[in-house]
Amino acid sequence: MNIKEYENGSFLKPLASIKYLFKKPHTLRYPYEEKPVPDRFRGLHINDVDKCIGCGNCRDICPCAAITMVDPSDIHPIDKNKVGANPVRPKIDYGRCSFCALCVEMCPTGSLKMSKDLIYVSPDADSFNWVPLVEQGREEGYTQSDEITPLMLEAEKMEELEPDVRKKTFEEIVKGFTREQALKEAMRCLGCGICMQGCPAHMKIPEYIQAIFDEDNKRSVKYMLEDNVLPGICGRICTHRCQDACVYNYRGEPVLIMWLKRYATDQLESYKDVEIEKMPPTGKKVAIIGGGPSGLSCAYHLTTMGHSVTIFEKGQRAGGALANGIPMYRLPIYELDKEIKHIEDMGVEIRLNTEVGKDVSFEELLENYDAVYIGVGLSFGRYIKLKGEEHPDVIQAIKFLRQVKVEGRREIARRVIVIGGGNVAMDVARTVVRLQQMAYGGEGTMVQTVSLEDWDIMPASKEEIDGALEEGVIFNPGWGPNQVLLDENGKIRGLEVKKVKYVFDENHRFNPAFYEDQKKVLEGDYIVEAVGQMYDLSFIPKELLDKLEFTPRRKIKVDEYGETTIPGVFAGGDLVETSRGDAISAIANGHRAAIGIDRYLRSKK
Amino acid sequence: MVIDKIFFTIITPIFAFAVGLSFMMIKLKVSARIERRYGPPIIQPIYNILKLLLKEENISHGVIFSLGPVIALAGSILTVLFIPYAGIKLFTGSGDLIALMYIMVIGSLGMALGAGESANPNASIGISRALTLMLGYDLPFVIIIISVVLYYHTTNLADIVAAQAHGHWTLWSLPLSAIVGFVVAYGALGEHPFDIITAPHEVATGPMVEYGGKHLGFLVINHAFHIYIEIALFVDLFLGGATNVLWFYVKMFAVFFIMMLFDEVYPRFKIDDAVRFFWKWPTIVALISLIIVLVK
Amino acid sequence: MMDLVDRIKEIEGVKVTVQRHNRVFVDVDKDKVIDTLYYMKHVLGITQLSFMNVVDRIDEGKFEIFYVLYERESKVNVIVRIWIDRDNPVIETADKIYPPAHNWEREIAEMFGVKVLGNEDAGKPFILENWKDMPPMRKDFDSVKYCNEHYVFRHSEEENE
Amino acid sequence: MSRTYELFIGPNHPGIPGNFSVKLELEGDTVVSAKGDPGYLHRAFEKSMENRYYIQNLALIPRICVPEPDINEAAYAMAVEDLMGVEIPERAKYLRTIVLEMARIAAYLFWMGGFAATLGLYTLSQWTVGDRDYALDLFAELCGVRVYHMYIWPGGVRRDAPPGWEDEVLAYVRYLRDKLIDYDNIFFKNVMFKQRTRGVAVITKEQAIEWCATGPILKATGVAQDVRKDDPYAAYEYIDFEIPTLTDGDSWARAMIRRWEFENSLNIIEQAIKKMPKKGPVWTKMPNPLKWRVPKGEAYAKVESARGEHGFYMVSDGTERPYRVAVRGSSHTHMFTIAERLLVGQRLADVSHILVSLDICPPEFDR
Amino acid sequence: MDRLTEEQAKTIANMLRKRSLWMIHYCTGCGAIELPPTMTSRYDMSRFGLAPFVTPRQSDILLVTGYVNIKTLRRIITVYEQMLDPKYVIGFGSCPINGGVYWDSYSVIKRLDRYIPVDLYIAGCMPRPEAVITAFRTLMDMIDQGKADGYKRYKRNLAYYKENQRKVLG
Repeated sequence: MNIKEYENGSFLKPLASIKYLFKKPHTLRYPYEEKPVPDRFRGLHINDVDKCIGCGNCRDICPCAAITMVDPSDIHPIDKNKVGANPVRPKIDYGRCSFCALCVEMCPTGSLKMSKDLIYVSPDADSFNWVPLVEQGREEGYTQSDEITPLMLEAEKMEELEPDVRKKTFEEIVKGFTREQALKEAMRCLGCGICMQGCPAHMKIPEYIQAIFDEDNKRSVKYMLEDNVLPGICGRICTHRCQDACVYNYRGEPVLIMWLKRYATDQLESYKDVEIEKMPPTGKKVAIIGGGPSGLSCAYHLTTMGHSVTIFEKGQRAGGALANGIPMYRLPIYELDKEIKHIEDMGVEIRLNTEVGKDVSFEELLENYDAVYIGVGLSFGRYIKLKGEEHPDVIQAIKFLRQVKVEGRREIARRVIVIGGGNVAMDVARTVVRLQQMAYGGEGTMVQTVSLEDWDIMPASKEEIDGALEEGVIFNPGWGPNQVLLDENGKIRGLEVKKVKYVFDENHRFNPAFYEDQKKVLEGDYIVEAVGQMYDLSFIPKELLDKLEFTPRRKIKVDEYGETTIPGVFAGGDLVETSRGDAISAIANGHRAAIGIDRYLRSKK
Repeated sequence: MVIDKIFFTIITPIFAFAVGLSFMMIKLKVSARIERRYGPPIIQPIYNILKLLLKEENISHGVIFSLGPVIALAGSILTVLFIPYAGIKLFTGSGDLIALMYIMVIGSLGMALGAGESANPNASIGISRALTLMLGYDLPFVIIIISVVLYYHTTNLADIVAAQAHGHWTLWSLPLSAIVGFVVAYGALGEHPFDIITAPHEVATGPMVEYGGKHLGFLVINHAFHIYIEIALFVDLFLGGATNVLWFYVKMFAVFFIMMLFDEVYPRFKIDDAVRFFWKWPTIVALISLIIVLVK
Repeated sequence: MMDLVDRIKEIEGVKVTVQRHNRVFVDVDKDKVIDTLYYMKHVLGITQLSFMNVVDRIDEGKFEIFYVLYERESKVNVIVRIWIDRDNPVIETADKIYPPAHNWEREIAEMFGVKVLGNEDAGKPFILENWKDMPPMRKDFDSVKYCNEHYVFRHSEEENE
Repeated sequence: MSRTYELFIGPNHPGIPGNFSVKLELEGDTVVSAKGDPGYLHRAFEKSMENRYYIQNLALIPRICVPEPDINEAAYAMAVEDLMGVEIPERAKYLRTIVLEMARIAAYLFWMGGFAATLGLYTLSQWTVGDRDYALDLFAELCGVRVYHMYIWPGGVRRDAPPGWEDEVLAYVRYLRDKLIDYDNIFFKNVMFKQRTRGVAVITKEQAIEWCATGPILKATGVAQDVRKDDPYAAYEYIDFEIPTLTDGDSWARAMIRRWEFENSLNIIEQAIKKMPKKGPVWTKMPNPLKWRVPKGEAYAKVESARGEHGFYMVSDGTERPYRVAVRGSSHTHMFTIAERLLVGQRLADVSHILVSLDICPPEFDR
Repeated sequence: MDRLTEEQAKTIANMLRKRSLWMIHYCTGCGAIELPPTMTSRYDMSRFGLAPFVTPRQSDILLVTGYVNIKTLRRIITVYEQMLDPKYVIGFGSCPINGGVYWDSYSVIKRLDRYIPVDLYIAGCMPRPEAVITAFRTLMDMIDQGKADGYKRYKRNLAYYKENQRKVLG
């Protein structure tokens, strides 16, 4: 710019502007002319309420407190029973909204968007507050982007032992989070609490993750212990339905809640410093049969409620399947000891090597105690009634695992077939891999599994299947065992299997059918059956057993609080319908039963 | 003859108002175009005036305050009657040009009275500016009136118009005076750069600051008369008046159109700059013109 | 730039922290701040006071007052900080050294209730009008509570005209 | 024998830039004393910010200064980045530069309109404010909103530019260059403009330094101080531009500096678009907004606004919410230190254009 | 002339009023930033007979552009009371409805309609010029139908408004 030109004003130059008198104005004659609204326009909201899960992240992030979560049923019916969703939807107050679109960025499902429409005038100030719907017919504007999103969609990578290393040892595979990893992972949590719906025990997940983030592990464990007496164990072997419910699943990887739980408990040598509220003693006594997770849970919570509790455990170690079944590489025994120690510290008496029905009778318990809780679990392996099953080299998974974990069995055949596709089958297969590595260095060994279910419906968790595959387990999904083949010496030669037509019939019931003409033979010397377990209630006298009612699926019938049809007798764990066969649901219904027993005892006076 | 007089006394202000209003309308459109927009509907001023007159409430700061716009309007109407147009002469006689100069001040004084009553400093400043500005442009105005009067040897406006018949316009005979006359009329009209009186950014519309509703309506009507007076006087003095209404209108429009263009492109003067301006070039030129007349 | 920092360090009783290449924090005793500012302007030639305000360190029971200065030659922001007692917040005016301080002091006097000696305008209403509560920018003033007491929100079930 | 009287200019007065008031004491129409009366736009931003998450403040900060919101976003983001030690991607730097310069252009267009209007030339206001609208449309295309963009956020920018956006910006720059000739003709080269502003409200170099002026006011007195050069942020260090200076220090010089800066901004935008990497990330990943903790510490971030130095002083105590955010608007000094002194002795007619020539932006000091 | 009933006179008056709405140029808040584009050449609201005016006495519409803090509220009430009947108020954006982004700010009032009657609200922060024009057109329709009667409400419920004003202004 040459400043000289401007120093002397001109009289005539301004008159040049008169040229615009003869030019077309650039006025946009709204509303007769309109200009296109840009694609990213941030206008009034649109919400796909069917997709929305009511997690409330939009409400939490809103800088203007413009969003309230309301039940939209009167204007748009929603599925209120949907798991992993709250039956509420955002209602937006346009007397507050600043159109920053942070709610859109933070929406985990992507249901909330902004429209291109920002024209709303009304003389009624109260009308500026509504639940945005798709039906309102606004055109989509600003949406979230996958590249730039404030949500941390990727989870921390958990460090694990390499397959080649881990398959040679029973050392724990997962190393656990470091402090930095845990803090970063805890940071990811949005605190919406949808995960609590997934957890059978309804643990206070957002709170304990927040405590981890605050680096207050004691507070974190305190929150865990309120609903789950074995947090350290659940931090290792849980089926983590919470993670399946996590809202991050819609757009990325879930928060690794399980590993965070493990991290928090690992930081504490013991739980004795954790502040736990304990109610004054009531003088009531409760007997608990079975020291498995549900029994421990029930006992612990009853103790905190002020009752004195005795656990009768027939084994030499409390913990049930945790102590006997789950392999060391998943759950080290010291971890279990730590938690059981804590339960004992709280005042629970555990009588080991005491089998009800043998060392002490069931009637005695009913007499001496104010309430009895049955949590014996499914301690016997199920047979599939296979031809040749009675051969000594065919073994039940539960027995096999106990032999390895408790009795220290180390000998194993070179070629092993595992029947089953569940988590137990995976445990067996991977245990076998380790034993074979130890015994033979992995030379000429083979582990095969055979399961009715194909890949897509295999009941084992994905992590387990992947772990097994990495360790070299061969899978035969979609085949059903037909008969055990023996060689001339009477040794097992292999297993004849046939192709599965379908596993579930049209009524979605378990009713497998096979192609009888498609058969093959799996070679092997040793067969482990991992096809399910069953319970043993033989300790209950006949006349009482008759009073006990069962459900159609042969589980003990209990009410909401775990009370059976016999007054004062409660049941939980895998014996009841609410169990899903994992530790956490056993812990959960143990807790429920504890509440039920407490109510029962207090009402009895 | 008397009936004629009465008839024209009634019709003249209406004509003047219509002309002023039409100029206001055209100005809205022209300025909008230069500002690169479409502008309001052409009859917007009518809506404005009627709306103002229909305002339900009227706040008054006393009788004088209310009287101000009335006096201003009355003064303007009276002035209109003194200006011959299209061959119609109402109150003409010897010395009417001098009388006219006095009457024209009434409008401003009326405003001054009313605005003074409103006790708003903005209004007082606006009025003092109005009077100062008047002082500014009156000096060259008086000089050119003297030149014209001396040139035509009459103080009768109608005679001056008559003397310019057949294209002997004062514009040709006294071009310097005509130019000064244009500047003075422009300044008196209060368009940019001479809109010092009402300057919204300085004194918040000055004298009108406290006026609203019907009062403001009167002032808007007064503005229409004002436009007519200044331009009609210029046309009569320098462009030879006209023999019919249409021709008179066309001449007025030509003058006004040039004024509109200037209005759009210049910022506003400061009051002392404006007075200095009027007392400098227009006065010098007017004096030269007067000397030329005297020498002739 | 290091030259300037070295010269600041020569001032008695200051603690200098170089945060970035051009942000220097200088902690000064509250009694010495006027002398320090005077020295900075007239000896070191730091002519510009960009900013001045208060941080309410409620946990320590102090007000931190900072003066953001700018040195044009070496392009360094020198931030002088003093800590004064929160219960008896008094500072001395710096407007004789830096004229803009005058009005920043008015603001902090109003928003934090800091007394400014030598500034006759400080303490008169500046931004607020008819304010009767405690100085609003103090940490213990709860804005949300104040709103709930003094204003009515929509959709909170109440009388309508 | 002198009689003085008081006159309030504002808050409801067209001669005042925004909702703000100046109490004038006049003698005749000469100003005897002028006192600013702020607070009409006080919204307690600094208080509200302490109650919100770092990311939630994104909604508040652009509203501190209305005509040019992006400087607040940039300064806030820079303060947070400073505390966290985050480096932003190359492309984001350029995008920030373009957005900041676009905002500057918009602010100057708005200012030109306002300045011309205070001098009584409404035609230029109509033109410039109308032309500014195209800039707002470009912003809407980039980030979805015309005025409060919330585009620059800690770590970079919120979205990459949509395809073809750069070309539209370039076309707009060309359009403005064309229109600038008209602005010059009608206003900057207008004899009346010169008449009204030359020699009015002169600030000498010494005064400007003593009164701690920044931005165009300081440049108009001959001091080449500009945050973009002195403490380069965004991509300014890669861009070649000059700081305009004039030595007159009057209202005219300040106006001409702004006009000059306007042309500079057009050049900077063109350069930035040319030099900007065509692809690449535009954001460094930041933590989950609800648990976003910024390390303990203090930071002072400053940017060059259309009015001068705009700074954010941020104190973090290591939690999710800032402990204290203090905003330095350049208008605070310009109004209460400079304008109050400068208006004394001026004519009433000049008051509003002097205020606008200092570019007083009330929301900046009311906050 | 006496044939013209009061009803018809009102209709004509309303028709004229809606065609000539003068707004007071008082930028009470940040909403004022979207008004200039509406007023000037790009959107040119004078097409509808709207024009900015400088003093309350001359104006018909009061635009409350965004948040209102207590200090401004006092002036808004003064300005509103100075305006001549019939007068209309439009609240711009979120803030006059329920506090907007300043919901937790001690100096910003949350509901404008407690202090002066508001005829129309516009959603948005900021409302686009399109929305502003739509609002003006809506207001015109309301005037036409005689629905924009805020000034009557103010007179009717003066005690209510005065009480609220006194409470907050002290």
